[in-house]
Amino acid sequence: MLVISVRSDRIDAASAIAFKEDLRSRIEHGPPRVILDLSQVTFLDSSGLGAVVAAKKLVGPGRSFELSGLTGAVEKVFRLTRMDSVFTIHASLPQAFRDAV
Amino acid sequence: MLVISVRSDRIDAASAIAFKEDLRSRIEHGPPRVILDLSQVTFLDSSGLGAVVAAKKLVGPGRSFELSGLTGAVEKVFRLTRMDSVFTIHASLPQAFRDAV
Amino acid sequence: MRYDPRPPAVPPPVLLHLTVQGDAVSVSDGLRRVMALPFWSPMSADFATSAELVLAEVLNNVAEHAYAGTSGEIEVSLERTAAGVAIRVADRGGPMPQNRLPEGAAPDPRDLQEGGFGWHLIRSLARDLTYRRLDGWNLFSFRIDDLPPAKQSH
Amino acid sequence: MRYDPRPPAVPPPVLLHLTVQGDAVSVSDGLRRVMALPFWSPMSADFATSAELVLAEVLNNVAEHAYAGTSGEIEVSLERTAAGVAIRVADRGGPMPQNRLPEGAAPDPRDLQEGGFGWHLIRSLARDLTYRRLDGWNLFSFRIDDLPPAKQSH
Ligand SMILES: Nc1ncnc2c1ncn2[C@@H]1O[C@H](COP(=O)(O)OP(=O)(O)O)[C@@H](O)[C@H]1O
Ligand SMILES: Nc1ncnc2c1ncn2[C@@H]1O[C@H](COP(=O)(O)OP(=O)(O)O)[C@@H](O)[C@H]1O
Repeated sequence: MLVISVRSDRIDAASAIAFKEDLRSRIEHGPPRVILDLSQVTFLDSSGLGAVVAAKKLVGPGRSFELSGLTGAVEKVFRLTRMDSVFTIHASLPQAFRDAV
Repeated sequence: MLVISVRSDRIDAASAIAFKEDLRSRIEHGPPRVILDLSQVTFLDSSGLGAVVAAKKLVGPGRSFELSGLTGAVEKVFRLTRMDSVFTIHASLPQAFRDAV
Repeated sequence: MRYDPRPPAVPPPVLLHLTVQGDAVSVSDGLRRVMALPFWSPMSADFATSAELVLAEVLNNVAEHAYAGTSGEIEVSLERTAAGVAIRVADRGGPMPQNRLPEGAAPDPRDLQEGGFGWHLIRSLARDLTYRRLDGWNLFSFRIDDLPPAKQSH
Repeated sequence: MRYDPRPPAVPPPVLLHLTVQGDAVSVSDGLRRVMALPFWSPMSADFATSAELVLAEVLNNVAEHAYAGTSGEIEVSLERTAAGVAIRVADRGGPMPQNRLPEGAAPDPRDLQEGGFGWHLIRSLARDLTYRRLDGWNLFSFRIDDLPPAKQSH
């Protein structure tokens, strides 16, 4: 399992492309289960959402791509676009993995 | 007869008090007929109107206080307040007086 | 001057904001400056005159009454519309008497009153006038159209 | 912190204006700066987040579509209201397709589309949306209330 913690507080139109490229390189040859830890992200717009969706597609159906620690602002975007219905979303990282990051 | 030509392009709240004092000193012991030439005044607000009304009152009923050369913006204020009904207003100064100013 | 059918390279702005100190001299200088901006260029001179008059009356009332004996800033935001201009004016002075706009009844011209014409002029030239008090601010909004409205009844 | 019953000496502003360059980095920096201003202090953090999201979607659409391949400024004017905020956004880029606002139909989440959510988010959080073209400008206006509106039908 791979946990990717996003360090940036914003994933928006200015950073989405670089963020997507960065995710791609980390995900491409990764383990069957990937968790994206968004607990430090306080702002995400539709471009940022697009980058997260792109990562899910890259992981593909044979592996699992999950989200963790959505702040209020990020949760709102997933809810309004109903993207919360196609992602597995954890309130926070399991204790074991939190220590590992 | 006294013709007073206003040199300033604005009679507004910033200048109305000084304008009123200036008029007072020139009008107080003047001849029986006073014409205020407003042809260079491109802006007059309600404070400026008040100063012109004050001058009319100072001249009093025994003498005549008339206006001349109202620009569009000044004419509009006199019309909207119906003050054009209590002033004698000339389109322009009679030729003889225009030369004198 | 020849007629040039090309539109200007930079169209005049549609949104404008200014901050004016709440005293008669600053208001006068501020209006002189703002009326010289390209913002007004698509409108008739007659219209710009009406807009300047309404602005002068609103701002001078703020300076004289809301900021009476004190000082403070006045914020003005202008938006060009298809019909004319929409204006917002905000100050941190005292509230309007009875928390509402003066009726603006015109004094009888034969009384030769020297004051009391301000709100009559504003109501004659502006429409959709609103006033509200918010967090210590007075906020006025109104529109001025290139065709002046009939005087509002109240 | 103790509760201080006195109102602050200077109440937060009710009118705000900013000019942002029409590219994604300038929009991001501009929003970060504007969201830090005392303008938002009377409102809930949840509300400010909604406002920032709507602003980001509108401004980034302008940068990406209206100013596609060119550059230019975006003017933003904000007015605090009792219910929330009223916003105007103006740019000199190309006009909206068909000269009107996108319907903002939500893409099906199962399609895993990476784009096309912008106007859906805007319409979900803002109300009284208007668009008009004036003298080479695009002018958008909308309100965001502290209670989010039901999604508009169109
Ligand atoms: N911005 C304001 N703040 C507080 N009071 C005001 C304001 N504007 C007008 N008023 C009140 O309304 C009255 C009428 O205003 P106006 O018609 O402009 O006449 P004037 O200012 O000459 O008295 C004022 O005398 C004042 O009491
Ligand atoms: N400000 C704008 N100027 C011109 N076209 C726009 C603007 N905003 C949106 N559009 C058009 O509307 C479409 C939908 O916008 P949006 O919902 O934000 O999705 P996206 O931008 O991801 O395509 C855009 O693809 C574009 O064609």
